[in-house]
Amino acid sequence: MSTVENPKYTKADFQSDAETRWCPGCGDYAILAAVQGFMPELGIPPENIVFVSGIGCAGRFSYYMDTYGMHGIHGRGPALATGLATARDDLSIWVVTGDGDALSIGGNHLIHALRRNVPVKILLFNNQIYGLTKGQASPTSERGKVTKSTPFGSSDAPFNPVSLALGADATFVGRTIDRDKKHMAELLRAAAAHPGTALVEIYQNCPVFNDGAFDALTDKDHAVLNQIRLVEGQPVVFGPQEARRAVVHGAGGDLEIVDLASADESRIVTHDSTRENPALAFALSRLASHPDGPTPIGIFRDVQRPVYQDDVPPPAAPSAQDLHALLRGGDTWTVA
Amino acid sequence: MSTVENPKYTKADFQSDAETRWCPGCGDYAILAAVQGFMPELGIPPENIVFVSGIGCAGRFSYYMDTYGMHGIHGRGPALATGLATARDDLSIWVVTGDGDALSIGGNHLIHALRRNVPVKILLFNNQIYGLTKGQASPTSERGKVTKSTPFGSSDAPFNPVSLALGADATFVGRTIDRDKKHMAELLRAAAAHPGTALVEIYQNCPVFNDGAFDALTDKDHAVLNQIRLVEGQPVVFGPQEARRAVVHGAGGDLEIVDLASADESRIVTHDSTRENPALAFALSRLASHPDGPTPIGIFRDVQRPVYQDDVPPPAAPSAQDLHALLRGGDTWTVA
Amino acid sequence: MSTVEGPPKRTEVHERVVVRFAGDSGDGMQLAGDRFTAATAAFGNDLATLPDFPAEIRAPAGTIGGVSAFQIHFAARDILTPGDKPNVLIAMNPAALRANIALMERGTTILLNEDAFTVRAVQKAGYEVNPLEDGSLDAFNVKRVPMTTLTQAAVEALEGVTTRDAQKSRNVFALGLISWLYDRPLDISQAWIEQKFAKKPQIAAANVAALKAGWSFGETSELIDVQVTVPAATDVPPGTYRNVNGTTTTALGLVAASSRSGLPLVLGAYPITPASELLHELSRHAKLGVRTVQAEDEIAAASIALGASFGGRLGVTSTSGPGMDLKTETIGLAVMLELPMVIIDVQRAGPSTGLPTKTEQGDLLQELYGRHGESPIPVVAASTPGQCFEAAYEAARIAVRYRTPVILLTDLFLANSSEPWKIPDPDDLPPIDPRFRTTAPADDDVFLPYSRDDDLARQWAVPGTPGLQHRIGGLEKAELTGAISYEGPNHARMTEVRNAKVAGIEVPDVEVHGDDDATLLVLGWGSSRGAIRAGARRARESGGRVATAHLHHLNPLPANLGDVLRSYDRVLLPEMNCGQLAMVLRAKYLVDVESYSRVEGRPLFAPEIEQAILERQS
Amino acid sequence: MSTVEGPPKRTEVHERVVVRFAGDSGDGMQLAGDRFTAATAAFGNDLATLPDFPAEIRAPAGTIGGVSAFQIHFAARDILTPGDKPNVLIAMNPAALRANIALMERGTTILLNEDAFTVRAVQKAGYEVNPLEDGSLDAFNVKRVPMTTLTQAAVEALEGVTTRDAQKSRNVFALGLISWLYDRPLDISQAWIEQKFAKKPQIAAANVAALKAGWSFGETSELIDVQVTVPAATDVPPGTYRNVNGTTTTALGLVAASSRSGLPLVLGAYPITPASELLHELSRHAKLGVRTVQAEDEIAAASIALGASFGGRLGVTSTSGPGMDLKTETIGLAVMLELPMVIIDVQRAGPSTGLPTKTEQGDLLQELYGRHGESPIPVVAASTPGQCFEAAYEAARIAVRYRTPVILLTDLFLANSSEPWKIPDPDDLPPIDPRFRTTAPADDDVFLPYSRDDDLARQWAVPGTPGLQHRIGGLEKAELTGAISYEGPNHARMTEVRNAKVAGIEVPDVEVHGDDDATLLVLGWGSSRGAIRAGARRARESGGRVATAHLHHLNPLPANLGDVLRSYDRVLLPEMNCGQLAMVLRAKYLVDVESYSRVEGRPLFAPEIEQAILERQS
Ligand SMILES: Cc1ncc(C[n+]2csc(CCOP(=O)(O)OP(=O)(O)O)c2C)c(N)n1
Ligand SMILES: Cc1ncc(C[n+]2csc(CCOP(=O)(O)OP(=O)(O)O)c2C)c(N)n1
Ligand code: SF4
Ligand code: SF4
Ligand SMILES: [Mg+2]
Ligand SMILES: [Mg+2]
Repeated sequence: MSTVENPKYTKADFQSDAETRWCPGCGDYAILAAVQGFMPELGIPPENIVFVSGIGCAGRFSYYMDTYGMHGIHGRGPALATGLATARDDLSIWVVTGDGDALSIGGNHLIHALRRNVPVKILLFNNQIYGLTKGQASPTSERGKVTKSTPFGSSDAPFNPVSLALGADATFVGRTIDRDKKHMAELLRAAAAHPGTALVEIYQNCPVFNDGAFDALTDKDHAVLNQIRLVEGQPVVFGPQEARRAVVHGAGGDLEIVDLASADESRIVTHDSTRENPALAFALSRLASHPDGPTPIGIFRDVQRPVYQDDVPPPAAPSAQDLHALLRGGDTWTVA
Repeated sequence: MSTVENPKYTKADFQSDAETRWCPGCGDYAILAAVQGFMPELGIPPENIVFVSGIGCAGRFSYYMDTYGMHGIHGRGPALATGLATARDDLSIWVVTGDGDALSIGGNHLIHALRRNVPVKILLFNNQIYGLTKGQASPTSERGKVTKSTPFGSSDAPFNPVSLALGADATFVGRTIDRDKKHMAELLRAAAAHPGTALVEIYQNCPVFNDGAFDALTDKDHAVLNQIRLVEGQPVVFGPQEARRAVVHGAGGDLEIVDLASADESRIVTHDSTRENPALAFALSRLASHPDGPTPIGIFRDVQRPVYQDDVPPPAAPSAQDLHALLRGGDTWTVA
Repeated sequence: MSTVEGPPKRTEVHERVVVRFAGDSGDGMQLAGDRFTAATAAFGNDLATLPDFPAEIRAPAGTIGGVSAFQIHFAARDILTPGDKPNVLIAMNPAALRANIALMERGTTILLNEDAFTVRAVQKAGYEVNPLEDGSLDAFNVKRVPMTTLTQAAVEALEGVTTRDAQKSRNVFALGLISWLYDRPLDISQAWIEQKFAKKPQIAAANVAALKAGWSFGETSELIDVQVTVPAATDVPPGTYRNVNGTTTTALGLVAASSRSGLPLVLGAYPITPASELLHELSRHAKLGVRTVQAEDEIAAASIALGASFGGRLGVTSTSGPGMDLKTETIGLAVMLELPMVIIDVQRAGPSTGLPTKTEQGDLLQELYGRHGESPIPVVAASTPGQCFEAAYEAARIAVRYRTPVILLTDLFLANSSEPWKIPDPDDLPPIDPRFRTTAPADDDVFLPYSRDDDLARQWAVPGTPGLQHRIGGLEKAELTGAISYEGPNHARMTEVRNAKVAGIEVPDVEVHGDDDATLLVLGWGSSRGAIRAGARRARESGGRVATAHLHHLNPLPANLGDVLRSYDRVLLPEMNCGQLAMVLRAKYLVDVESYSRVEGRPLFAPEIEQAILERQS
Repeated sequence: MSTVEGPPKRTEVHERVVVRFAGDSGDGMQLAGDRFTAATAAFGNDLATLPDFPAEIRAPAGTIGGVSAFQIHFAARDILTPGDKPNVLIAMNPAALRANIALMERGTTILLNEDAFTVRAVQKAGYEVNPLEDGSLDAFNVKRVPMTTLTQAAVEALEGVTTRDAQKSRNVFALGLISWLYDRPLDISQAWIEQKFAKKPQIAAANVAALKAGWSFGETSELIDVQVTVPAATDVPPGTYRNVNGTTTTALGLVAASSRSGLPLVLGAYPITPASELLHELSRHAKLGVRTVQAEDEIAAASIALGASFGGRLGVTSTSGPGMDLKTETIGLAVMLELPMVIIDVQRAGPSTGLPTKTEQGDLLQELYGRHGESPIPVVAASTPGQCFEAAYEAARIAVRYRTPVILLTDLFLANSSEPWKIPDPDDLPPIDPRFRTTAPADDDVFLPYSRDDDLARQWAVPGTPGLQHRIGGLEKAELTGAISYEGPNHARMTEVRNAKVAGIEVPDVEVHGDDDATLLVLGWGSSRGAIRAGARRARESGGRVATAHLHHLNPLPANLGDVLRSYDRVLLPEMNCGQLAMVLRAKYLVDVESYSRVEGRPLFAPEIEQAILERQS
């Protein structure tokens, strides 16, 4: 997918006329705007783009894009998209899903799409709650979270979506934030350019049922303290000028966060998302098991691996001759 | 689960009278013998042990143990066991599953059991093929594998079950081999002692549909070359005396395999399965994406985390008084 | 508003009244309705209520999509439905008016918050012109009440009360006003407010002030010239009552079954509208020993319930349509394992995702026939919010007694609507005895997990019982031993036994109500009971002759049903589907059952039933 | 064995013969059977075959559980079933004898491998005493052939042939012997062997030697005194034939539909017995453009098919019972999306995991009613191995023409059994035109994806088509626009439209065969066709009067069916389930259809149908 300098299309070309139905202040609005704003860059005609979504507030996304769209059933987005990608290699296919949709009911389809490296881009809107069903714990809700379904606190430990994806051999894994239009665009760009499956986790605020879940990364004073921005080829350092911190290779082999001042240069991690071995990317994902402190955002992994079914002949309808020959295959005999 | 010196029970106490129905030479026989041989160690009466299994050749396992047993449906073993564990905290619960059962159809239940840390022990018989259905590719079959369902070679990349489990925040992950009774017993022992979910991947040979998949680790000459035995507190070294090799922390942070002779002592990995951070365990799991060369076996991770629902009151039937009070809760009024 | 004594008011006595509260999702209409309901119940009227939530999470404020309503029907005699046509509509904003006006008949009363009819709000609601100005409301008895201003005025005096607090107590003003209009005591509402906001005294004060302001506005304003009293119902059997919706009673029925059977309750569920509420409700009872698991999906939810049942617990799983699809395979396993399990389907409208916030009875055939192979299951259906208690208890009783999964059908309407419920004495409930097998067989013989009692219920031995270790699974089983069997004749016998067991479940005969000389029988099942009864009552009042009967067991069917059906010239079967039960009865009894089918996502209404009956008077 | 000329042999001419090959899974009985079938087909007999695999992967060699059999029924006239009672049984070991003896009637012939009846083998098979010695076989015409020794002798001479190779060619010896017995040409088998083992000449040589040894043993040994000829069938319509099982024809039917419609075929499937074979078969056609995906589970498999359909391809998914349960929700989505999709259920026996290697028709009601909500789906059922081609093609045609998921029902028996199939000329097949919407609407109007043609089929615009971008999903849709709609009346209309579309599908009238004066109609569906026809034929031969009819469309049903049913005094409906179609017909037509129900995991047999017919002669 080549991105072009002077896009043929404008944001308006990607805005459907369906009335958006999210709650006031929902992070989904920002994501929608960012995606619609980014689309023209692809230089792909809207009719060659498909958004497939599951069920949830996030799932409504596909109605608002003026592309082809399929609002599927809960958790099956990646599977529906796998079918579409298998059937059509001429489309730009995007999946929009939520943390419940992708990681609870749909967890299996997600990890299988990732291992197969199906050519689809998966946008995971993670608000750490079930929005559409009005506020139950999700697989990314923190342990002890009190919700309608867990009045005494959830007793499940949450998934770290980036770790899970890396464990499933994902070839592209990134993370961004609803509030950061520019950063989101960067990730969308990289995901679109990736030949196989790209998973982009987007931290999304749900003001109604889980407001402020990402304040540690979004509100002005904390953002600078906690956002660990992964920049290709750069040392992994973060924090305000007066108190810069660095991510270094610790003694035992784990990554550690230390004051930049006191850090041993040679041990500071330099970010390289293209390493074949996902171990370091995984280690980075473990810096924060939950986005309540210093948390990496950006592209964790971006490597090449054969794309699903690139090695088989393209889908086609057999010719009349082929059909004729096929029917007459095997031992035949003729009765006069 | 305390293991006892002079077990009250013998192997025979765990052998049901059902006739085993696996193919001659199937690795499942060895695993069955090892498990039956190990059980007495637990010192737990057979009636307090339950084996839950899915569908597949591996799934037949539960019929052969003279414990309580449930042969469930395909892929749902971990979910059935979660229900049983939620209902009963006085049982020793074991799940037997295959690579298709656990990782294909059952992938979602597996990763959720792992993140919840449900008190069950999961034995994953990985023969890298679908046995019972007579030889189709499984999620652990190598890319390009020719099977009945992939006559031109599979185009899926396989899962690394240990990596996947670590990505799902598993608290206990181990790997062993059907042929190595002693090593398997060690892992069973550690798994049984682990309070939460324990996943043990067992490489299992399917002589009929995938014979020799693990020769690199099992046949005499190769075993010594390729088995990287993880031993708690010991440096990770392997190979024959004349050509010992070591796993070291490489420059970029990845693990590397080098000749022990030339290895920098300080960089040799010392195995510690109890590290809170799973990054190093994950790195070890990446030493072999497939068991055709040097491959770690043993316990990758064994850490403590609150066990699922240990924080909620025990299951009980409400007393008559409680029921009476409950029914009369809320605003009530009386009509004379 | 004038604070001097207002004019003397006329009072009228009505036998029954339907009031509908409507406003923006943010306006707290459900709360106002709830409180009015509590006061009305305490006052001694019979009543039925139905909330009407917007389908969207939270559509933009002020739009039609965001309107939330609550309807209450209360009367001096027993009533059977939340009512069809409101006598009074409280509309807090233009959208609420526009969304509900279609329900109002000419001459009925509309109380609206005049302050909310700004130009913007009127447009937002989708009106071309302000309905207060274009005469479009002339047919109604419209009362424009400046609720915002009045509430403001009433509370601004108070210490530390913000304008926002004032805004938020508009609903309580409306509550006060309507309380006066129907002469309901204020004390109950006031007590509730003070207790609810105990921690925030100034909020409590604001609300109490608003409540009283509403009341005294009614008392004093010329605008409102008549006060209506609905005398307490006299035909109410004595007992202690509470107002409950079907979700609460279903939860209570399950907990009662757990308590009476001694089997701890384990619920496996995955959130889905409208079934989520049951998960929420049962989760609150953890301290009583109820265990709930929010599973990763419905397959796991069902498996968790079944795993718990294998462990000797009362395994329950609850969901709605799409979730039922996913539980299918696990339910089939439960049929094969012959273990007790309760599956609750809170039906919602439509195939696929359909209409998640609308009601329907479209899942019946799925429950009966939705599994591969010959896989019989008992099905119980609840008929009213209160009756959900019995139905849930009965489902659990059958499951345990016969060792079988049982499906309990309720629907969105039952789950959300409420009625006064006479609290039962637990000791009057039929016993539930798990009859676990606990004794090991004598040395020389073996335990036969699939040997059966007279009910064809198999032996249930749970893990932990010495000497009874055994293995069960989804492959066909040999009679008695339960070992795997691929023998054709054995399969035929086991298929027969599974069918016979379910067919042999004892269910009470169906009772017929109404006119002995009727030639028309109106048969129903599920939540249509109230509408059918009320429709028949009305039909009789207008001279029709009709008999009614209602089914609570859909599999097996009552033994006398065939005879009952054959004893009428015509049988009419109203269903909120395309005739699903009708087809089952036609096949079984070869009786020409006529289907009255509605799939509009709403409960059936008494008037349509009345009309259907009158049209069929021969 | 003597190599000199053997004695002269009697020859007999028979009209029909049933031969059964039985041995250990390792003995290659399926191959021997296949080859004999090929020779028999080439010879010009009509035939039907049925393999009978062991349920276990590979039970210990020599045990009953490990016995694998292959049955062929061939005749000089058209035949309809693989036969019930064999005339000849080839038993390669004691277990094979013990597992199959029950099928043999007294006086029939048993050819057994004498060498295999060692003491150990006899015990392993579960015999107390050697059946060759206790006279238990006296009622049969037993030929003890030392097959192992003879094969050994025949091949040991050859260069580089191991004893193991010899062992492995015992089955070919048996093939040679049986070929002589029924006077089948050897050349076809020989040619096949030489081509198959082209790369391993010594193996080829060994097999050819064994083949000839078997033949000449028949020719020369006194043991075998009679040669049987079954004249070529004369009533076979002219054409080119091949011998096919239902799996192959189903695959061919789908590929034909793909070719004729121009829609590339995408199969999403997850392995399951017996449906896996279809996945295997279609996977081999990748070079023709067929794409198959082995999904992670059946939910994904169905979703993959549906995703492909959305992309404008022919999306297909195939499975058996347990997999159907899991596809339920996705099929419901397809109903709502109104996209073409073919779902194939190769039925197997029992609920839950049941009996994976046995046959049944137990999934019919699930296909018709197994989804939540009102969710109508066309259902097509195949009746013979050859007819699976038409049925698969028809399912695809309906799916594309009406934009709907279609369920195709086959079963294990159809999938595995084979018959000669007259290869159709693709040009004679009905056309399938996707009729994609390709033109964008004029500027000022909008594309209406849910506007419909006379068949009520909606407009199908696929991604990549400029100006027709649109969004569809599982929530209820507004008429025409397909936008989300929560309106009750719209839901009622859409429910009606979905029902009407399926009800309006054109299906051919059902044809009645047999006696005009018959008062008994035997109606069937699916794989029972052969048994019903044959049973009726036999009944007529013994003087019975009966008419038969067979359904290939189960939803909608043929328009004339009601009249047909009403025109007989009695209607008998044999099914391999507990009367599923019977119940549907009783409900729809209020006709007292009588169910003949068998659930023994086996196909119906002609004799039982014959008997059922004769018992019902009035
Ligand atoms: C099979 C099925 N089960 C359950 C539901 C109910 N449901 C709809 S969305 C949802 C979860 C939404 O959470 P998430 O995926 O995080 O999306 P969000 O609303 O937070 O954006 C659930 C449980 C459903 N529609 N289908
Ligand atoms: C729902 C469902 N789908 C498919 C099957 C068929 N099936 C049985 S076992 C199996 C896979 C077996 O592979 P694996 O889990 O690796 O176990 P193995 O036989 O290799 O031990 C499949 C696909 C089934 N029984 N149920
Ligand atoms: S519930 Fe939360 S996620 Fe859903 S629309 Fe409202 S704010 Fe957004
Ligand atoms: S098929 Fe393979 S895994 Fe299954 S029993 Fe046979 S050898 Fe074992
Ligand atoms: Mg969410
Ligand atoms: Mg396997």
